[in-house]
Amino acid sequence: MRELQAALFALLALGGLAVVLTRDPLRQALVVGVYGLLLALLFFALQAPDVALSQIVVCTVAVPVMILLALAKIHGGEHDEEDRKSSPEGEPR
Amino acid sequence: MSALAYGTAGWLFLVGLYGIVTSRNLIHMVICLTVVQSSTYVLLLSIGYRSGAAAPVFADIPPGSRAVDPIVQALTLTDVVVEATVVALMLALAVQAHKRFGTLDPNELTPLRG
Amino acid sequence: MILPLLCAAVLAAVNQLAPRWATDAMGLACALAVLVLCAVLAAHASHRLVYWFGGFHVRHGVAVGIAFSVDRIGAGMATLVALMVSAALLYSVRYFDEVGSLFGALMLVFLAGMVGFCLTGDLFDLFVFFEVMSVAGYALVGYKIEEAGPLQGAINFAITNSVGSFAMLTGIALLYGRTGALNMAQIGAALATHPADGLVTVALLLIMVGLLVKAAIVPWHFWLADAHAVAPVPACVLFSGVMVELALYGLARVYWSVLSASLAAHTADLRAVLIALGLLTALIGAVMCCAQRHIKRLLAFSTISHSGMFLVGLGLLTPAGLAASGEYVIEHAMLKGALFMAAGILLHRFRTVDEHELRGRGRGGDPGLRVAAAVFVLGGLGLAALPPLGVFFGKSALDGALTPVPGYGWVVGVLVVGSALSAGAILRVAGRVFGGWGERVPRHHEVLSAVSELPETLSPHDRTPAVMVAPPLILLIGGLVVGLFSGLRAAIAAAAAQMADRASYVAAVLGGHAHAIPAPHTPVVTLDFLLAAATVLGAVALAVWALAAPAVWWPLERVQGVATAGIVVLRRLHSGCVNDYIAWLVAGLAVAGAALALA
Amino acid sequence: MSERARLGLFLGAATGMAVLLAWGMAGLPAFGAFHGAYALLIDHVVVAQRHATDAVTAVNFDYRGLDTLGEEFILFTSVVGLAVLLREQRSERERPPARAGEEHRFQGASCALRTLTLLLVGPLVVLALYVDSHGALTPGGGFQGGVLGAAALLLVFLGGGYLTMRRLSPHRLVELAEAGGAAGYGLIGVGGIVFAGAFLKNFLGYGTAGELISAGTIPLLSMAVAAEVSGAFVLLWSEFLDQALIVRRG
Repeated sequence: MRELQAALFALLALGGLAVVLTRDPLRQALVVGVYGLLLALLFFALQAPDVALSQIVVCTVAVPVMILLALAKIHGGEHDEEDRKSSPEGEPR
Repeated sequence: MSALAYGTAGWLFLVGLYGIVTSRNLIHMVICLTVVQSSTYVLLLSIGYRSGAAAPVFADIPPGSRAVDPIVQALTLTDVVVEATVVALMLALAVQAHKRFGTLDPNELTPLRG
Repeated sequence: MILPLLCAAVLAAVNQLAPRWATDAMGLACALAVLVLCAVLAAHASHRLVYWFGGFHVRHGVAVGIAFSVDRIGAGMATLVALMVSAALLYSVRYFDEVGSLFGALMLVFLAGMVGFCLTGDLFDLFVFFEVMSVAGYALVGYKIEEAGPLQGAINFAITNSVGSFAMLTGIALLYGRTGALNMAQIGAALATHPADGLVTVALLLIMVGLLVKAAIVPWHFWLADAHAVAPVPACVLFSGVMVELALYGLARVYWSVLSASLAAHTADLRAVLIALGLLTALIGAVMCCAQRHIKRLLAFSTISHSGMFLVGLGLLTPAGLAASGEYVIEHAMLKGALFMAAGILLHRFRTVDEHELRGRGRGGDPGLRVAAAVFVLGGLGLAALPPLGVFFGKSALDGALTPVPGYGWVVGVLVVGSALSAGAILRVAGRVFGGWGERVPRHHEVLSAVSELPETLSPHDRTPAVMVAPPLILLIGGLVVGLFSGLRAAIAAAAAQMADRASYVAAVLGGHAHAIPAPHTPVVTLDFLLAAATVLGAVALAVWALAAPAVWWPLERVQGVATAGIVVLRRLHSGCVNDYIAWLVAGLAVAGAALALA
Repeated sequence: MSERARLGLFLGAATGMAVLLAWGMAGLPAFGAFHGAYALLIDHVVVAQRHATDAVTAVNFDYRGLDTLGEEFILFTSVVGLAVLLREQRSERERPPARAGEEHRFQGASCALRTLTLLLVGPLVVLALYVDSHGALTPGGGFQGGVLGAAALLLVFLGGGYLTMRRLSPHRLVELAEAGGAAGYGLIGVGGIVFAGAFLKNFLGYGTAGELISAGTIPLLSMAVAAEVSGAFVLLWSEFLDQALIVRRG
């Protein structure tokens, strides 16, 4: 048990670093999902199943979905602008 | 083991702050903020852990037997919800900021200076 | 007896938000109901009231549930909060063209968060209400999504405050790890047996930083100017008038209820750190205040400056200092609220709050503008402590509280300079806008900062609705004369003594007996009048000088050169970039921590 | 501040903060050796007092129910705040919905995949209800179940497209669920005043520990939270989805 916990703590420390150092938000959304899973595993190892469950639903479902949607909006907006520039009528698509 | 557990919490706090300070993208910054917040979960749950104890669910174990601290778990649950809301609000702000400024780089947001 | 009622009211306020058709009238009714209940509560709180949610009482000295433990200062703050929210809601009825009931909903949640923060006796619950307040605040600042400024202001606000609140939560976790308790009285009782060690010091530091970020104390103040400059006026009234002060209240609560006994040996060090922070804030806020031309941002820096002065009073760590700050907070909240509302009238009429663009345009004769003019002139003088109006009594109580503490007599002088600077800037605005004096400086200027802002209404209005005139007028009069009621002053002094009495707090919450500490009494002395006169004269002189721009003789010119350079550097530091703010936050934390650790 | 200066300032300060944190954390009890009085007390009384077997849920919804009330309102506020922040502006309009629906059905999703996704919705809803209702007994509760329920709707979106999702969850209904859940929590709390003399006091019979309908108001509060949470998350996601559909007019 101790070994498992120690390994998870160490992995988590690395995972946090990985999240921070991933500068591309799209990739980061995925890394943070993995990081959330690691956290949930640690919580199970620390005998906190309630927290682990909500961690899973929040960190691997709710938050990445919001990030991806926000990114979709932002990139979509960029595409629209590009389209508008390219199409002579100025009407998006 | 204590050093590793509490140290991880402190490390995550500082690493998240490092990410925020060096961030060039608001969405990246928001995610780094969740790393800072996750340090509080790790700290709370590490404090409440008791060696060899079971989860505080007395359906599986007899009442009154050795269990880890349920209070910190309840606090962490509250904290997790706070994370979700803060992320939602900040992402909304980031989306709007992108609409107005055309950039997500906090260094290029200029209207408020001095 | 009263408390369930209060809770029901807070809840009713919150329940009514739930359906979207919560209208302005309902919102206002809720706020007023909370106001009445809080006032009743404050009147009855001469004995500490403890209310256990869920009906859980203490078992074997361990608090099982969450308690609200209400004393006079807490209830008084809650009353002030409800008063300001009511005024702001009334004001906002006609303020927005696009009226959204969502705005009212956010304001009421904000109210509920602040009232809960005032009354709670549980450390984690304090954090929860702190977050409720913050989350409502982020949305309120970003309310005007059409423009760039509010978004940036809201982002800076949200990120800085979130980091602060996580620091606070870490501190709470440390205390829980030590004591295994979350009830403040219980933690206090558990800590009282040992002198403070590293854990307690660091926990204090983290909680303090979390709260001081919200209280806009240098170097954690950057977000406030950004957020205030761009938030809708009714929200500004609340942020400046009560939210900042509430954070300081939280610090006082945590110190007096939890940590005072275990930190007894370190009182002098903590006092030095807090007063140093407060003075730095008072001065930097005042200087930056003079360097603004955007009126709302100017008022925001004035708030920062005053927040520093409150911290000085609080940082004395004596009941007298606490009482002085409490009195000062009430007077300041009303005056500052009135000033922001007057700025809102200008924005509503002329679609700008740029001091130089507005030059002379406020000279019209209709009631709205006349009230705005009165608010700026009298509000400026009131903030400069014109005896016996405005913050005079709070200020004199602060002077009185400083005298008995050895080594801090000189602080009074710094406070005079700070008040004179920021009040002078307000009077300068009054002179320029309503008098048409002074010259008009082009938009890009070395010293003055320009922040662009779009109006909150679609088109300029040629008259001001009565509901926008009445609240600032009421607050102005209230703020000017409230200090005159000696009964109130005595009540605040008694309340401060009550709050500072940790033993009786523990006794009330956990059961047991303790006797009360007598209330401090600080009479007004001649020196106070002299100091106040100096402040007022300084402020007026500064305003006149700024408006008349006389030919300066050479020593002054040199001083001016140095001052200009200093201001330019200061302004550079206020970069609007949240990365910088976080770097400063950590730096401030490390320096304050080092000061506490090494002392 | 230049980036270099900022980084220097931060790294210096962070070192200091690390030292301080280490100093503070050194005072904590060793990992695994914690014995907080509060926790021990709860562990001992929870089954006897509340007939609930999951101590965490009991703490959340009963002993420290006020925190959860605050938490619900944080979530509620963020939904309101998001609606404020992402409201449609004068310069924007939504695309004609028919086209939007077409576009936002994932082009790559094959018919089989789509069917499979939709098949998953049923079990997920059941699972969500299970987690909601067993909060007092086993790990899980209103919050986890609420998010699962919202996730089921998200699957509908993936499989059937945005319009289907909108049709399934009319905005007003979801809002009602969200607000009703939040208000319901408060009302149950008021019920505590009326029936038992204290706000949020558990006023129902506790039943037998381990049975589904036990632990008094805890399951009710849990369901209220579930309604609020799933409503809130559906609203949060659909606000962002709406955003993805809004285009700026030149």
